[in-house]
Amino acid sequence: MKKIFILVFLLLCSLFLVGCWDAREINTLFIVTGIAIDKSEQEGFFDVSVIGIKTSPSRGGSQSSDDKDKKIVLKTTTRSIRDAFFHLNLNYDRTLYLQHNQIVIFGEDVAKDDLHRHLEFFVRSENSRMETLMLIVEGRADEVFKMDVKQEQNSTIYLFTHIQTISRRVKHYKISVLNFIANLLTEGFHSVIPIFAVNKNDDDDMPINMTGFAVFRNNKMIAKITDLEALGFVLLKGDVKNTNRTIISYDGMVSFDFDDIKTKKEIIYKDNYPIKIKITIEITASVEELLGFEKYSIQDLNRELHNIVQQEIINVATQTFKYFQELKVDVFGIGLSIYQHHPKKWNNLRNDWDNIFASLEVEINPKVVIKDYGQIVSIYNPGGVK
Amino acid sequence: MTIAETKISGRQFMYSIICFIQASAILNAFISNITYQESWLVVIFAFIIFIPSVFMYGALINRFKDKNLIQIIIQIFGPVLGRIISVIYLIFFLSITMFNITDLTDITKTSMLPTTPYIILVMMCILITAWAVRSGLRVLTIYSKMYVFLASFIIILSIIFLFNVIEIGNLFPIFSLPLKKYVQGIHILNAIPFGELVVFLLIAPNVQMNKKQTYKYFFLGASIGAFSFFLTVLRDISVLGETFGMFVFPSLVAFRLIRITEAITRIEILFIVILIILLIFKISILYYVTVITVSQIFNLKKYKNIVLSVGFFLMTAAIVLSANSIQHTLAAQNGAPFIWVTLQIIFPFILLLISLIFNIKSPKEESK
Amino acid sequence: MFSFIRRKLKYLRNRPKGPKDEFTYSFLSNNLRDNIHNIQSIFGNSADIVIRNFTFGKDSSYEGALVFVDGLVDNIFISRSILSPLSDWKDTLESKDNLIEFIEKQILQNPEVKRLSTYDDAISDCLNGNTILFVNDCDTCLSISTKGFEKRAVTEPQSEAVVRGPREGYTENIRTNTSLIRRKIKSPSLRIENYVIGEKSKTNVALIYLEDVVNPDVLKKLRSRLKRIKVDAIFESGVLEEYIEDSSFSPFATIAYSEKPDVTAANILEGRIAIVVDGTPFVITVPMLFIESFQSAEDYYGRNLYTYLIRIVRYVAYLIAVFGPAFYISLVNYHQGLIPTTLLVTIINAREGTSFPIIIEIIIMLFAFEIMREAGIRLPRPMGQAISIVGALIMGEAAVNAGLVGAPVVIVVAITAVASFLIPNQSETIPVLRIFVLILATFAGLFGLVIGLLAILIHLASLTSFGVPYFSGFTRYNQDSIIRTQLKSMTKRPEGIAKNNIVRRGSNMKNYSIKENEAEDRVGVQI
Amino acid sequence: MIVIGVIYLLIMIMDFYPIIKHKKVKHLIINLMFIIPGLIFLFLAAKGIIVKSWITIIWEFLKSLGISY
Repeated sequence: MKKIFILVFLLLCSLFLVGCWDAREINTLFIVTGIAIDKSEQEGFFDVSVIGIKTSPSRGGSQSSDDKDKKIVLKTTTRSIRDAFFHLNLNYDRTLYLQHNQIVIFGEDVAKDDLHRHLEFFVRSENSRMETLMLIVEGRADEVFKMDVKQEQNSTIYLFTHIQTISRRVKHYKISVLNFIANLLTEGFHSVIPIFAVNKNDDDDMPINMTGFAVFRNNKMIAKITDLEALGFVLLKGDVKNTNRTIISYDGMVSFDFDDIKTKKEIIYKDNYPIKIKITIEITASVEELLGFEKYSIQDLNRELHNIVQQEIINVATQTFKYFQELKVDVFGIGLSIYQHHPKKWNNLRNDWDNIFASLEVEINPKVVIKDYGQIVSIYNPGGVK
Repeated sequence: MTIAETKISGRQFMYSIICFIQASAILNAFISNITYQESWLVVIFAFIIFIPSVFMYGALINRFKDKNLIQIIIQIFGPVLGRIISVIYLIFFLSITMFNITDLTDITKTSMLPTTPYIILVMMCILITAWAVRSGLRVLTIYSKMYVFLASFIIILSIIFLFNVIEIGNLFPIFSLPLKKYVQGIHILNAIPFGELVVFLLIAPNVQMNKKQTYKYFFLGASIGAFSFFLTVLRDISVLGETFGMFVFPSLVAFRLIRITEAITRIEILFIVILIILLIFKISILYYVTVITVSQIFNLKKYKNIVLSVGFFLMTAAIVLSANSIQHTLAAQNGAPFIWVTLQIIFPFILLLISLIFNIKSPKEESK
Repeated sequence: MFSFIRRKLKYLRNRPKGPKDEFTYSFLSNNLRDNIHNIQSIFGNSADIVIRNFTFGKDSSYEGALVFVDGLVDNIFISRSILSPLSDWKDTLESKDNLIEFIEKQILQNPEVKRLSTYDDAISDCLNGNTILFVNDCDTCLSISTKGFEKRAVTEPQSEAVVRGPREGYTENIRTNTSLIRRKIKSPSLRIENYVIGEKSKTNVALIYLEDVVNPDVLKKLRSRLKRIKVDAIFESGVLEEYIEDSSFSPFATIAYSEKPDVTAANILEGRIAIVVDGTPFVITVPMLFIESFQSAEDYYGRNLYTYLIRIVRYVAYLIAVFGPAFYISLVNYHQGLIPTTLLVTIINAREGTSFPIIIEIIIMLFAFEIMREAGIRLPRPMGQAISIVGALIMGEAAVNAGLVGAPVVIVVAITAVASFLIPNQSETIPVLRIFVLILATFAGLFGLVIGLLAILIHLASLTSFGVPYFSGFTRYNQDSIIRTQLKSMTKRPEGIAKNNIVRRGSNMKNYSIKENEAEDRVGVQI
Repeated sequence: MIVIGVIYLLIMIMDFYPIIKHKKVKHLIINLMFIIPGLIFLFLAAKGIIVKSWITIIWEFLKSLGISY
């Protein structure tokens, strides 16, 4: 038995001599929660700004309440991301800790020329995380850090929780670095990233609002789509938990809640050359607001609303699809589904897929089921006329 | 003259086989950048092709009941030629152990301790495994059942946690790559996780099981291990999709994507720690087998005293011989299949043929 | 090489000589005077040895003497059952040689009388509480058992409080302890072997086991180890434990101890051997398994499902107690990613004020806690309780305010301390393991912790308690290890412990509720 | 690096003591057979020279013979 314990003892003393490499005292860390990248004046340089949480010695858990100095922003201008962090570490007393980073924000002009060169660091190096979310901001990205946020500790956490809540309803608002790079790797599939705008007048408490999506061809941003087309995009993409649409028709106004949108895409070939795409959109909708439509009885009201909704969906969807066809950018994964199910066919379509996509004829047939009309059964109108 | 007279039960033998394959489930980086999304298909084909050799191993164990691989070689090829072949096998076992040690240190370096120097991790691993090997086979395989439950719990739990990120579409397209890639994929799989079961030919004499049980336990162990390997690869592909081929350790990235509530994120270290325990178990078995071959070649009575010196050689060689991880995976993809498969499957098959033709049996067989 | 030889020579030079034999004379003489004289010279007329000469028989023709140790014997019993019958025996016998036999058979009314012929037996019996009767010109004497020293009454055990279940605990007297066990197991096959250990102390040690269930080679090992003990005195079963256990260098105790007869009785029924040492209320049972320390007597008396929960809580508490501080250090120093962001910020805030690195803080708190615990035990009962609670609260609060220690550290150490109370008989091993794993975790984070875990597991696997493997995973005794299956279906004794009849009797009891329903279905009676 | 090697050798002493005590020469030779190349590798590692691993050498040889993917 003696021998075993000499072995254990030596195992221990060998560790003593060795010292600890990776130990980082916790109060020497600067917790980074957001990174913003913008184009700087000098050619080929980028100014990278980093925001982190300011910690203050406090007895027990009570937080010091004044939010003015709750955030710390560090700025540098360098050629590459890794140099930026090296530079920051050099000039700041605490070492930057990237594991808790939540968001990477890109300025519009950076997104316009090349996004991929900035993402390489987040995927390759060990101490940064690849599932941080991505955002595009109109104008310069570091304005986001200037917003003073009442509720959260700093603006990036505000943004992060904001995206988390809206992405619970519509999946496509949330796109991480890894998703973006995965899309880059798939041929003929381009990604779409939500775009935000910082609210200039700082009297109301909504410092930032979402203005739609930025459309990318591989790693270059080529266009922006507004909120209206965003609904069309979401309808075509499918797999959405809940979104809404208000339609004003000749008889009155009705606003629908689309609860569960599923789209099926079917490509019609002619001697294995895709010419037409049939998109069926299954939606379970529910009426949330109903004004007017006095002259309809209960029975044919249902039919009328069905027509209105289906018509609206066809218009919006075809309009968005046409818009993307002009841009020659397939964001709906049609090429991907061909590649996945008929790899042979995809081989000869591969090189000029963008033109084929642009020349596709589209036919949308929505299947809308209006589930519930809310708690009111009849149509009432303010005049009290039955 | 079996060295270790400790007998372990058949079930523990099966559990250590399962554990052995599950431990190498994390190293699926070899086939990832050859057969990108179809690696899960390759795993199925590789196992189907591996089944006959499982029964070949079973037959070899049953023919030479209480003789391990090295003794069989010496008995068939005579002391001089037998010893030369056993030295080749010794080099083969040494390189497998070094292979796995470099993998273990790579994982710990990437996921947990990026700046600790290489030699510390290797030494800690060697010391623990040396202690386990010195205390005998029973201590080595006693926890195999616990490790198996731990590993399968991890696989199932990670699939549940990753449910919202899994895309079934990522598993397609099927059969879109040239045939050559599939053959290479199957060849590699038969060398790395499955072929390494040849190691159990040396442990088999210390296991109490009759003829029928050998086949049953060996096949059951191999199939459950292969199934969990298949599940891991399936999970990684469906989560990572196109980027499956990009990473050195795809499972590590898959674990990173787990995001349940706001608090339970970035918990990939808890999963990795358990896989590290499995890898240490695998290395301790390989280490035990290397020490047994050394003591068999020089027919020593007790193998306890050479454990640490073999460990010293392993430690320093593991550091020197392994360059960076890319060169390491390249060597595994192209070099290993040719060399190892011959030693793992083809050579034992020749042994079986010779022993059938010349009707050589282990002496105890005739006396019974 | 040379150190080896030198040690050999040193050993040869001062090898201890054989034990000094104390008694010079061996056989009794038939002259009373000489016997009394020799007894006095042996005992060196120490104060508590009483020698009472008296005469008896027809016109006091015979002469006798009683020798006993005052305090060990019951004086009233002696006078009533020895002196008075002798004094009112008036007639005489023809010949002297069968006088002793006549006295033994006819006159004395004590239950247990033995005839002795050598000084050694006489002396040892006398010291054990018997009185020795010498009669003139007879060369044998009578040893009459008249034990009557003060004994502690059977009270509730201090160390193992229990909510439901028998409350009687062992006392210091070996006979009451064996009687307590005998009352629990009334089967004739319960064997009690007596050994006398210790050159000077001559303590009685009793082995208790069930003949048809005990594991013979464990018994053989135990007997040989007990015989080999050459020591001056054995005052406590812990001392005996040290001599007979397999590996005294390992932190794990491979021999279980208990103060409650029902626990020892249950162990004996499972095929173990109980060792009762005279003079201590702690009875040790051999061989012990690692899982035993997680079972408490109450598990079998409470509700079945509740014990599932309690068992799991105990295992988790053990893990927290051993790996708690190490896991905290590896989290805070190495893998900050694991901690959620908001919690990380509060921890940093709490640690802003403190200056020591975390490992120093944890060691300070651990030692502070150990000091308080020891103080709590050493002080007299009422004060001890108050001190330890007040100490813990004030110390923790003050340390945090003074900025000596961060708040999370105090919480972590407090939880680990309380968790280690949950498993009483592992409370010696937990501090040792905790320090071992703590050191490893400070130097290599979670990897070091895993290495520590594996080291403990390997050590546990190679430990054996009297040949029975100490810990072989939870699989060996699946009926009673992690969870306790229903008592009715607990048919098998733990393997490796019991000899052959693994199956306990009464294994065909099905759940009564099922049985009754079946009865009703057959008869078709609607309730 | 060298320090670690020395520490390991320290642990090895425990292994050597029974060999010297029972004068098992064969064990001694085998142990030395493994330690000496180990020491060579240790000095190589200290200098930071990475030797091409055994598998890659054979792989290149096989590649020259044309058996490779």
